[in-house]
Amino acid sequence: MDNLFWIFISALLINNFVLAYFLGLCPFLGVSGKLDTAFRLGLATTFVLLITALCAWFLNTYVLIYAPYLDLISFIVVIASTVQFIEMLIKKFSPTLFRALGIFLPLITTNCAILFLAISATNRGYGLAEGLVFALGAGIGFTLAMVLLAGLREEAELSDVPALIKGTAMNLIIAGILSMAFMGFAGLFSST
Amino acid sequence: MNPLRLLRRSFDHGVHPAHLKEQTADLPIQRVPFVNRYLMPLGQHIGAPSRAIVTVGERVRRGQKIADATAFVSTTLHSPVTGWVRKIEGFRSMDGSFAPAIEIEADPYATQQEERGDPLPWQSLSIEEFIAAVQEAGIVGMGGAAFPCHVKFSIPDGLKIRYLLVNGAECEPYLTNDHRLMLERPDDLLQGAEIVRRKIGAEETVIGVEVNKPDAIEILRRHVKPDQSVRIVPLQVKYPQGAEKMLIKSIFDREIPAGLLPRDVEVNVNNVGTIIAIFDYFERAIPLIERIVTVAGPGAAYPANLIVPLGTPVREVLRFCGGLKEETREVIMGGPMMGRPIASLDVPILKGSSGILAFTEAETAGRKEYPCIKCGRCVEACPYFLNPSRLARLSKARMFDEMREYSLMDCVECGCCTFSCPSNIPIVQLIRTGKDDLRNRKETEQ
Amino acid sequence: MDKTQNQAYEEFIKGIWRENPVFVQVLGMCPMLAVTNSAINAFAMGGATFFVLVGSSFLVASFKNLIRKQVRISSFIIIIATFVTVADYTLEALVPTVHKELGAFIPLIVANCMILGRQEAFASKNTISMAVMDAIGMAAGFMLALLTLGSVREILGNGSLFGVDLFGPDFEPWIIMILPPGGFLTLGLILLVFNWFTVKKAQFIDKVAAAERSSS
Amino acid sequence: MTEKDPNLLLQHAPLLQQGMTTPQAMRDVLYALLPVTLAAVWFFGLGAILVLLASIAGAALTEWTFASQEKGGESLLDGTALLTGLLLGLTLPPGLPLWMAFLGGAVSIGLGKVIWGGLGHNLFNPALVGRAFLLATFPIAMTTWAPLTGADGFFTVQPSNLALPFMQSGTDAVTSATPLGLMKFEQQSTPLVNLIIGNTAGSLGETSGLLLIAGGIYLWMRRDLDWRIPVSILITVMIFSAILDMVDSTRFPDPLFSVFSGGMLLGSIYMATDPVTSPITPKGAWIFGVGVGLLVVLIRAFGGLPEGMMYSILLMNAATPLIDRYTQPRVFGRGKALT
Amino acid sequence: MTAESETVGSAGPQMPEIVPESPTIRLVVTLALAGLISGIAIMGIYEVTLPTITANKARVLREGVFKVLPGANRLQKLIYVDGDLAPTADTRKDEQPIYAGYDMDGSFVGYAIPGAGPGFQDTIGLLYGFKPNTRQVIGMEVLESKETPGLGDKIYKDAEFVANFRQLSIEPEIVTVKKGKKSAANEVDAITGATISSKAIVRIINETNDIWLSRLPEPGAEPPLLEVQTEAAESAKTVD
Repeated sequence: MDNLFWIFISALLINNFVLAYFLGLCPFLGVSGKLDTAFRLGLATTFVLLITALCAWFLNTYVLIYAPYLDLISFIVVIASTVQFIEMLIKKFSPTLFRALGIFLPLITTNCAILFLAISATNRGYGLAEGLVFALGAGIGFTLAMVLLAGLREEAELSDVPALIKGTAMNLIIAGILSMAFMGFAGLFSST
Repeated sequence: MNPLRLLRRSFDHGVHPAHLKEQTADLPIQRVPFVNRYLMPLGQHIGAPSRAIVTVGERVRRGQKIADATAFVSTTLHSPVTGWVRKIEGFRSMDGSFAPAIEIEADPYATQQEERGDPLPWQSLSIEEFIAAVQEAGIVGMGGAAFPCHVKFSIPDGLKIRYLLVNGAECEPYLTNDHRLMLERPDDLLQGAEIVRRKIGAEETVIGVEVNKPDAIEILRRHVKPDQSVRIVPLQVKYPQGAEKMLIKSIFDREIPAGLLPRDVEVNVNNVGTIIAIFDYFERAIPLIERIVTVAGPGAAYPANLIVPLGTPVREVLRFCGGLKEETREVIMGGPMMGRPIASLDVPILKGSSGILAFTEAETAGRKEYPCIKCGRCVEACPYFLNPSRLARLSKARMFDEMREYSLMDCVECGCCTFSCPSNIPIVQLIRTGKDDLRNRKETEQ
Repeated sequence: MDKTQNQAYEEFIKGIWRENPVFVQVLGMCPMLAVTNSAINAFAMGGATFFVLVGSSFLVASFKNLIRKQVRISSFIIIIATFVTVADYTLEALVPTVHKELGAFIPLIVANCMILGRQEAFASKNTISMAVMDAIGMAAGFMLALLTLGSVREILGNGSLFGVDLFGPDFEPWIIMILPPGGFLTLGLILLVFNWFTVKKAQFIDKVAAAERSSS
Repeated sequence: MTEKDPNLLLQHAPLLQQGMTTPQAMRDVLYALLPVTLAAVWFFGLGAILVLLASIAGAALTEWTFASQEKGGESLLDGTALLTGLLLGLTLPPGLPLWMAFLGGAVSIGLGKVIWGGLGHNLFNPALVGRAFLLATFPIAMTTWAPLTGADGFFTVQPSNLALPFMQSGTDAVTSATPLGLMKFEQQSTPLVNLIIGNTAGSLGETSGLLLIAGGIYLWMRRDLDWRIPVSILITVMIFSAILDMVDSTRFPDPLFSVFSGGMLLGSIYMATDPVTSPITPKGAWIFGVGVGLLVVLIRAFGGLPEGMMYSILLMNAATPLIDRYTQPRVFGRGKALT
Repeated sequence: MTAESETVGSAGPQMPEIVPESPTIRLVVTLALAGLISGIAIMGIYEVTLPTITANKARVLREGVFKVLPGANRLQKLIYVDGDLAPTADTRKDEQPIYAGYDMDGSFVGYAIPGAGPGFQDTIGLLYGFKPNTRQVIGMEVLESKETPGLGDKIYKDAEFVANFRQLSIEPEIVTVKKGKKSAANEVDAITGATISSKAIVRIINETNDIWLSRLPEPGAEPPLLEVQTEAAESAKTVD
């Protein structure tokens, strides 16, 4: 139980996917810095991460023990098609939810955070529960970072940021300072 | 109702500028002498401008109607003097633009005695006749907004007015014209209020006065007659206590929903000066041809409270009371918080001109503007609970659409934010820019 | 023939500076930041990416007529993933220590949008030689960015370059440089410098043009 | 009476203004910090002055180099760079090499202020950005605490202060542990009296609780300070420390210790209240304060570091745009207005 | 990411307007072909590199085990099944193995036990040698950690700290004390400034002991070295 808790905290704060592992930066830098978009993207990513954890566990347990060399390809294919399938389901049964989250789904399946989760869950030998908790922590952490960054970016829009630094450079530096602030979480709950 | 409110009698937020009323509070109202030239702009009220009904060269009597209303939200004009119509053309107005006005040359030999007529039989007038009479008298809100008064009295079916609220807050610093009226004509004020209350069918008259005018409160209380249903309510001294929504919040603890009017919470609000004008018309048959103006400010040689015929050039008013001091840099028409600067001393006194304030270097020296440090003083000052800091920054970034999300249009430009800003940011002007942009865009879209 | 050569040179050179995938197009940020805490790691990542990009571009350009439009993305991904797996195993066999440092980020080359982007935007529409030149240029540009970042971070963060000690034992390393915030901050500042160069260059060109105009 | 019309200005109303200006508010903070600064020199000797000067120099020089030139050299005059440098200096350990203090000052202004567009535009507290950078960059130097010098050691300068630029401090200095360090790693408490007076090891300006509070009261009386923020931080910290202390009093310190130890007072009175980086709405200020309080207890009690004030404030700085957005007051006459 | 994801996204809506010359069947065939070729390529490289990779891993493992078990130069993998610690060559992952080290003569030196747990930054993975007859830890090697460079990374870079684990009694349990305060056989001098990382190492060893000590057979009853099992066959896969 302790272990699950730490996996969660670690993925959420200490080793935040965006701020410590640089994962999912493309959506951060590329997709608009609007708060609302960032939040929905975060939720959709959390959702896909959970599916990824399930898929990865399934593949690791039943398929890859026979063909470990196919891990990369099978992760990509299985995750992409599962998400596609779920996207269709959502579209059919809840158009509202689809409008809110669905448009992000195809964007996310090729996100490096997804692949990273599958690979590191495999490397660390996580079971199903651990994988899901890992995905949940990573997803919420991703959402947290995205929402904080989007809020900061929106605010920075109103600032006199020098023209030379406006844009990606500024966004990276904001992320850098936030990443510095997240260093305060290092060692959290590891001594208990 | 919040029990604390009974003690405070105030609204939330707002600012506490120095009153600065000492200059004129004790000076009785004096009449300025007649001069030889008067200018009556046709659009000195909110709504459609009036239409001149006199011709150039025509002789007019003091109090004679010279322009007619052109719409329901519009009103009439009356000649402030006996004399001749000399011109009807564009004149430079306060903000420097040209607007049509009637120029009247006073007859130097006329007595200029106002023709006090018999009281109108207001008791027998129907509400419609009453409203028509108010429009005929050209009466507008005298507090500064100059909104045609009869419009306020036209209550749509289904709405009922319970309270007539007389606004004697006079929260703008320097101004004392309402204060003097309350002191000098308490009976007329109470009688005028009684006329309006009866006609619009309100149950009670409530007169709100800030507690920095204890003599006015005292005198009004003493003069209330037993048959008058009047309550005098002392109010906390705070700006903008005199804004009608704030006043209603202070006295009745009711917030008027955005976009609605006082009548929607069963209240009708009128300024002290307006009530006096109504009294003058119904009891003495004098239409709106003059008003009380406070001349004050550090640049005024001899501050005064004056009865000024409408249309008198500011220059003449100032000349009467000793003119401007050498160091005067700016003249404001209205109060120091919301009044408007005038570009020339030739502009006339209008129906809405409550004061002429002269300011010197000390008040107008361009203050160094610092970046907004988001200290939040404006947020705590804004009586409408807006976020002026953010609105100003959005305006600077020309993000006008985002300004709308922050309820830009709810701003009444009371100036509390600019007053409280330690960084000297002209927040109100920035907000006005945003409003103008959105309005213009709406117009071009249509 | 000369013209083709010129064009090939153009395709090559644009990736290094004018359309640099990192500094200009801001692609492939994840490996860019995650593995550049030392120049060696940056080099290894750059090499692996080079291999994958050039290999995939070659294959895609070779088979561009066979690949149907509707399934092109899937086919590209399969091709890229194959090269990535090859690179992954090769690195693991040859330089296990580096492979361990890079960890999961080698497989993540699949998710590097720069690679897929080149297939979609260029390789699938051009001849084999052009596609390869373009890929080499882009990969070189990517490598250049990785090495710049990796060198700066290693020099300041560890006092060394490619593991060679530069300043002696008394040097106080700037540890933040090899931590995640250092990655963000350094890349941000490098982009700032890059912008500054671009602006200065534009100003210079304007000045020269103006001078020419006034002299003529 | 002037017959000649004055050349009238058309400056917009309101022409009246309350008295306070932004540079004045900044100066007030400097005055409030003066006793604390003197105490730092008293406790840690001449070296303290050097460290403070180095960090102020770094800040001022950077401001002058980058920000001032565009804006006509004036931005140095508003005193904010000086304040940032001083605040950063007060959070540094006494024995820090001067070049690091200088670098910290430069980073404070460079990363914390200039790139955002100068005063009023930054979203993180500049002094804390500088400190976070230093702590992440030189973790050992930043957590090596020189002991108090005492009354007769006024002219002491720590040898580590004088390390050459880019070089380590070399000699093994005499060190002592901060009250928080003692608590966290050795479960040793420090008498409250010492914490209030300030004769404990720690960063230059954080030791004397009494003087810090006195400066805070001065600022509050001058209306330069949003009192809600320090009050909510300290109350939150007291409540949560009390709860933890009840659970396990050997591991978790009592509430008063929590309030008077480490950078709690310096941070909550002088850094968290930085108007630029804290919420503008009153409700937001409460949320901000409670957030800082919760985070600091979380980091101190369960994190890897003995102190978490800096990180808590930076994290809440990051959340400030969100807090502001969701605590916009209800506009007059909107929402539940129809009652 | 945006560029290609948009195209991925638009691939969906484009599906209905199928171009006549490429019916679905051909698409599937194309994809299947691509998959087949790629599968073959991947399998090929896997087969080619597998021996080297396996050997690398085995070498790393051997070096680690021999480092934490001074004197040992042979090892065999043990797993715990059905209440019994038995040698195995199986590479399955379900059960965490430990390693028994033997000297040249084939006599037992000690166990090398892998452990892992949260450190200051991320999971720390380590291997420590345990000598059952003296109830002592006789060596410790950090295999994986992301501890702060210059500070937390002293858990493997600081020789003094590592030396703590050469002769460390585990009774009643290992405890960390402030640097220089070590006075008992079960105490470890913490690293100044990296207390959390030092404590993490000790805690991981203690926790791993809790799991394994009860599973180990009585001293003297250790499983003998089975000659059939060559070291090369030791796949180190499980040490990841």
